[in-house]
Amino acid sequence: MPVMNMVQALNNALDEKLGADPDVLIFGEDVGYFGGVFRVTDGLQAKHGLTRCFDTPIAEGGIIATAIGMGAYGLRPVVEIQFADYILPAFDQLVSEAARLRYRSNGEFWAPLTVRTPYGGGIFGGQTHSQSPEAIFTHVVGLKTVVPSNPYDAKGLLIAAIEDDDPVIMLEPKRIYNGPFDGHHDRPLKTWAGHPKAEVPTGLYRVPLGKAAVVREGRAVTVLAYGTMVHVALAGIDEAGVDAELLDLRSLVPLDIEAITASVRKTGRCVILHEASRFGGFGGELSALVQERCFDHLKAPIERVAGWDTPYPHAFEWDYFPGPARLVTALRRVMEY
Amino acid sequence: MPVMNMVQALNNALDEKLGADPDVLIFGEDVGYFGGVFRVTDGLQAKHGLTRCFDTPIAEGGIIATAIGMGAYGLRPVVEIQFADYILPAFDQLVSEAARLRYRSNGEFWAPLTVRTPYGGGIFGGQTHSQSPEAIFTHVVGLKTVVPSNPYDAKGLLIAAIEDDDPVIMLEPKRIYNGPFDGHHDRPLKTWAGHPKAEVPTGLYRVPLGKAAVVREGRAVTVLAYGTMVHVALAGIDEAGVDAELLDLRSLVPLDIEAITASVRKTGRCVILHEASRFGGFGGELSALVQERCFDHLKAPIERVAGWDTPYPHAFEWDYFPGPARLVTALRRVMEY
Amino acid sequence: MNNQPRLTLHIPEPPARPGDHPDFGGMKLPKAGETMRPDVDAAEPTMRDMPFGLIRVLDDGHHAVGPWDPHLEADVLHQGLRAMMLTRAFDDRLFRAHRQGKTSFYMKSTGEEAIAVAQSLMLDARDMCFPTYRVLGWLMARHYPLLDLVNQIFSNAGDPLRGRQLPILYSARAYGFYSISGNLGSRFGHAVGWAMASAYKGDDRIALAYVGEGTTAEGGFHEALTFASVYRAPVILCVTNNQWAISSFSGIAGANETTFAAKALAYGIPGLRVDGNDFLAVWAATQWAAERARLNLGATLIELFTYRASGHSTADDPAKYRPADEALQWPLGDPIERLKEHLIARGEWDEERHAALQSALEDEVRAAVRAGEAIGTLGKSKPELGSMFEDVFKEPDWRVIEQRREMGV
Amino acid sequence: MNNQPRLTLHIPEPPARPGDHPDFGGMKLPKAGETMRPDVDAAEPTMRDMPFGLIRVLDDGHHAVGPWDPHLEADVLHQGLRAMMLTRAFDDRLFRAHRQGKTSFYMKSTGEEAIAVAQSLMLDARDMCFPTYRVLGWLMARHYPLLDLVNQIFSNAGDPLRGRQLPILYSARAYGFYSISGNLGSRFGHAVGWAMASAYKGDDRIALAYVGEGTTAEGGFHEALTFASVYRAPVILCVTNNQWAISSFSGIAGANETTFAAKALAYGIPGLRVDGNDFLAVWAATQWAAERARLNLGATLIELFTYRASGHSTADDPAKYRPADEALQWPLGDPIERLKEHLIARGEWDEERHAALQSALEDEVRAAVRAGEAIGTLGKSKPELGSMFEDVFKEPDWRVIEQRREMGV
Ligand SMILES: Cc1ncc(C[n+]2csc(CCOP(=O)(O)OP(=O)(O)O)c2C)c(N)n1
Ligand SMILES: Cc1ncc(C[n+]2csc(CCOP(=O)(O)OP(=O)(O)O)c2C)c(N)n1
Ligand SMILES: [Mg+2]
Ligand SMILES: [Mg+2]
Repeated sequence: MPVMNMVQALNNALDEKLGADPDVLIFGEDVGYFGGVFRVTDGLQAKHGLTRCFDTPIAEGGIIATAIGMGAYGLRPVVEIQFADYILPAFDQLVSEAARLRYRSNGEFWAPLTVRTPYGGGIFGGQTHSQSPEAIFTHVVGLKTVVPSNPYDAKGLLIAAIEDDDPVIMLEPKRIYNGPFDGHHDRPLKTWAGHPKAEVPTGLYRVPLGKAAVVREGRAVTVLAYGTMVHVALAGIDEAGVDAELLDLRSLVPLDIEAITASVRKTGRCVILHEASRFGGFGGELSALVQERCFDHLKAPIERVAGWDTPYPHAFEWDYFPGPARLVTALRRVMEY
Repeated sequence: MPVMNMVQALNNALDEKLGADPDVLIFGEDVGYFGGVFRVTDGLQAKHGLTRCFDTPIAEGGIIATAIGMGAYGLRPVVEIQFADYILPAFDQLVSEAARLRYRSNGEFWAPLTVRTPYGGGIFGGQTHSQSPEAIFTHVVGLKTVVPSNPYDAKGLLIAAIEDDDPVIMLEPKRIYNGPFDGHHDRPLKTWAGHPKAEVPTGLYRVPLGKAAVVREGRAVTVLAYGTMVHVALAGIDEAGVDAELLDLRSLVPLDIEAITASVRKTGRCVILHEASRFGGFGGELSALVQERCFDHLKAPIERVAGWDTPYPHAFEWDYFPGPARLVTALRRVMEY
Repeated sequence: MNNQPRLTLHIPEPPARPGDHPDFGGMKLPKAGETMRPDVDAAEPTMRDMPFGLIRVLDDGHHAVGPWDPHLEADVLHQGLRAMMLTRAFDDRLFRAHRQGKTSFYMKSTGEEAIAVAQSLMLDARDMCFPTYRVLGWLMARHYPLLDLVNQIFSNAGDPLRGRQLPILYSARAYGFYSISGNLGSRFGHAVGWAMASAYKGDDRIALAYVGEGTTAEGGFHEALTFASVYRAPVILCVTNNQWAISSFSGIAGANETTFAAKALAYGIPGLRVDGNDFLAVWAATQWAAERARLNLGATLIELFTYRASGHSTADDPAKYRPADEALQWPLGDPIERLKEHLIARGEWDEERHAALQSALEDEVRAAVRAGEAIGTLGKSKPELGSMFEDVFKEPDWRVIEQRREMGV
Repeated sequence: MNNQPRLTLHIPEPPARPGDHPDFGGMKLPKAGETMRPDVDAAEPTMRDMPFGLIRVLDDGHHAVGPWDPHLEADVLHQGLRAMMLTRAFDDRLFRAHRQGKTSFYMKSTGEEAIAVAQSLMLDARDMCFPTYRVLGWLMARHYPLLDLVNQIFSNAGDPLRGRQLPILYSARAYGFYSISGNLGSRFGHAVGWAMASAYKGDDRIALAYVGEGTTAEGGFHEALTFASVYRAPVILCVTNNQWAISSFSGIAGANETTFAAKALAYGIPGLRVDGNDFLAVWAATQWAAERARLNLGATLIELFTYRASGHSTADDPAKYRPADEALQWPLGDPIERLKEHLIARGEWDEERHAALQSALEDEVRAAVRAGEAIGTLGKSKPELGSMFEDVFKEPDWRVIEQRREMGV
């Protein structure tokens, strides 16, 4: 089976969807001839033609508006927002239009667009190339939000997102585009080679939206993570030496509430890990849900390990980033409670 | 002492700040000659002059951008966004600019603007004149968010917000502009007359940002609410017949974590009430914080009573709105746990 | 710098406020027939003065004159007149229904009926309109059932949108009418995307979109025009300049500095300025823009110069911010009156037939309102409660399933 | 409709890609001195052709000609030349520092130095610039300390922004230089607000703001211009058209349809199009716009026509999307060369002095970089760790206090 990094897996998903469905088209800043600043659309214009994968003006709101109109016509646009930090100018289009069109028109119109956008820190991108904005999307009724953590899921989730008839935001953890990253920034870089999830089948397959993956089974504590943090969680669990069960949520909306509930009911403990700032982050929702549904099973407080409530500072990237050490502390605290 | 409704109290705060500080100015859609669609700026242009309170083009992003630039110059702009639903086109300006200017410039520039905006449902405004967007602001580091529930607080919080050197969003619960509303939409309308918090002193006073108010003391369960929901909570507590302690948060960021923690440690139970959709709402953060800090004191799961995870439908306003009946159910469930 | 004046902040003000005498005398209005008509494939530099003219066909004697005369059959004019009159009759009746407590909200398009009606008739059934809340005429011209309108306004059990939307925020796909939302301007770019999709597919359908002059200030307006220009989208982008945006006069949107049609110059596309109260002029300009679009020549911006004769909505009292008789002073008259007089001048119409049509239309509206009332006014009848949990997504997820169960529906 | 052509979607493409021969022959360039200079208070309709000209002062023989010649003293030209050369020397050295792993990122302004340098020198110390990442020349012209720049780029203990920002996203209030952010265009409207504040206070300070031509597509660009026009803000709004936005040629931003200066026509303000590689032309146009602003005549849009001679940033390889030698073919030459030749033509400069200045500036830069390295390159030295929790708000709230405690700092 071909071995791919995440960029290649995403590219492959797009390539195959362009080939299979003439109603799929791709646009965004620098995605055309050049193939995107992260190379995810590399070669697609040359292979599929100018109108299938093209550059846009620098106007994120305009990109989403255009995609919604195309979706209303009957196409399945896949757009790239160059960095998730720059999706904010399109926030109104996503919330007031994409997410609400089906409901308000009683199903006459809908917006089957897919928005791909690299997110997260750990690449010395400073405040505006590092943010994790998932929480402002997960609160929006009518939007789906997914986050892959490996090449296999990246391809499968992207295909499922494109085929979905509702708007899907796919947050791509750019720190792990080229290799898994466990938070140990001072250790040598790893590539995806040899990782089981880097084996990416050719042909169309789907990772269903709304299904978490159990990355590691365990009985002592449940760790909930997504994106880059899945790899950080593995390292932290290992270093803490606890028999943790690790769930890779993959899809935040729809959320796999059954898998989460089942796991925490089994372990009685829960630690939530995300890179976004803690206050008002998606971890708050997860914590509330777990508490509501597993109250009698909880042996210790649910902990959240997350970015601090500051912007992402360039010099202090690794102090902001919630790495394995912070998770280890939380896991120990939870276990010793 | 003068008796005022919330509109008058807000108008009075603006009037007095315009009079006291030449660096305060007001602008927004229809706020000038006409005095605002909710009349909050009524008479201010006539009294203070054309440049102190004026109309703007319909461009919410432009309004906030202009205010940030004025703030950087040294003014204290107070802007109105006509409905909170229409603040979204300005979201990037609020998040990427207003909230981050001080941090990224190491304190060289800052954005002391105040954004007033009517929010919430219960006025048959349909999907786009009813939303409660607080959760997308509370997650943003660098933004303060306050919500008054009565005329006295409205004036005091607005003055404190204007004098604050950081950007403050003041969400004004439009359903209670003219009278307290407890969720019983089928009962006769009430005015503010006779309500103790409708006695609004003349002269400048402040309700500090970051301090909750204990609206009702109790020992059995803590209810956390803000805005219109404070009144709904009072009704629900009454109807449930429980000895609940009701906290009016008033300020979501900064949050009065001490008051919350002290109350729940005392009561051992907590119900959170907000009008916004539940999933990813501010209730999730509150629930997580309470659980983290009061775990050993909790006798029952923390409950959230909130809007459903649908848009706000015109015909089903009162089915969407989390009224006293839904709170009663939650309170009973919590007490019987 | 020191002997220079101090800076002052300029805040535009309208010429007249309540108590003042409205005076449009200073308004420079080209005569009917005066503004030239370029070929649809004329080079852009040759069309740069179009935004400063005013396309008018009907002259003071109610005759069609000049290069923009579309030479329409009387039949089309009769259709147009009827749809405009029906729009006004419906508006008046439903506005009163709000006053009677039958619904929560209403907005009229009084004085602006020629725009949507002419454009709806001019374009094809397969084209798509991206409307504002003030273009009911589009649906009237295409015979959308009045009862469906009434039911939507009452949010009752017959509401085609199942109670989801504020009154008049219709959606009518089969009538080429996209879903409206309360948010101003946020669908302008959808029209461009829709038109680009049509071009992408090698289709021949084109799109038309509206915004009010006040809404041209939104960033999305510019983004839509940028995309339309760059990709030469087959779309007609219309600015309905009715002089007012709630209480703000058009100068707050920049009208004192240039015309709205001139915004086209920023994108290198043609900008037509049209007498929006002249049915024939609106038709002709739309036809010109549609031909350009269908010939792959790209987008056109049209400013429709008109006047909002009523208040902004049922929530508004215009006497608070403009002279009460300003509408009557509007120099370009009333669109229904003008088309009627033109038909009379052509010998195709008379006062009696007009009066008869008027009362027939009022009957039609009354019957529809009665039928709607029989189903129920706001709150008296509702769509099935469980439906509020549908269509959040195509398939419900566990959240709405649980919540629906909690509601017991 | 049936015998009309099928629609097709138009996607603009640049004239040349890697492997092609770059050819600017088709570019219509007015001669130096050819474009007229209106009075600053000329009526707007008389200035509507300005956006289609090109303000040039230096002719092919390096002499200053025509109505826009600002007749500058040699002294000012020497200051300008020095600041431009310093900018380039600094850019080259720090770009290499990135290659050597000393920092995370860098962006050069090579080929565009005349713009920020001329405008910085032309405006007053009390005026405020709202910069992009490509206007280092502004700071160089005002003698901002090189070591502070280097420390910011290294995010080290000496960083004036205490490690908060990506390299080159400076803030320098005392030098009239507003805080930059990674977000494109989001400060354009701040400049308008700042200028309105100055007017509100009866001050005499004006603002100047930059965006790249690619960024003109953002909605915020339009909103800023709308506010500037409506309130006649004393602001100069500049579009640096360097032909490229990362890999996207200017046609993706609409350059094939009209000029960027023509966007001014949408707002009824003057739009000047200027040879951005001609120091004297940039100066003259800025002076004209500044005078208008200070006379309460409002805002001006200036398109600075130039070429991005380097890659977009250290993360970019322009050979992937444009001919490698395209920069060399740019018909308007190099701004440093042209000013140097002008000074030589005036008898105020020679090759030896130029070479000596060049090497003195390189020494200055080298010394600053060494001093910065002595403090520490990225990661080798940091501001005090606790400072990352400061300035979220003016006063910290319990969240950052607790989190700082958790970090033990
Ligand atoms: C994004 C947004 N901002 C503000 C409003 C509130 N609002 C509703 S209508 C209106 C005025 C619109 O004026 P104009 O565009 O001229 O259209 P007209 O009503 O004259 O047809 C305003 C400000 C809104 N609905 N959406
Ligand atoms: C809002 C936003 N969208 C996208 C980006 C990514 N980005 C950074 S620079 C750039 C190109 C800018 O081009 P232009 O405006 O022409 O300026 P230039 O780099 O040529 O000076 C893009 C797309 C960003 N920084 N901010
Ligand atoms: Mg209007
Ligand atoms: Mg550029």
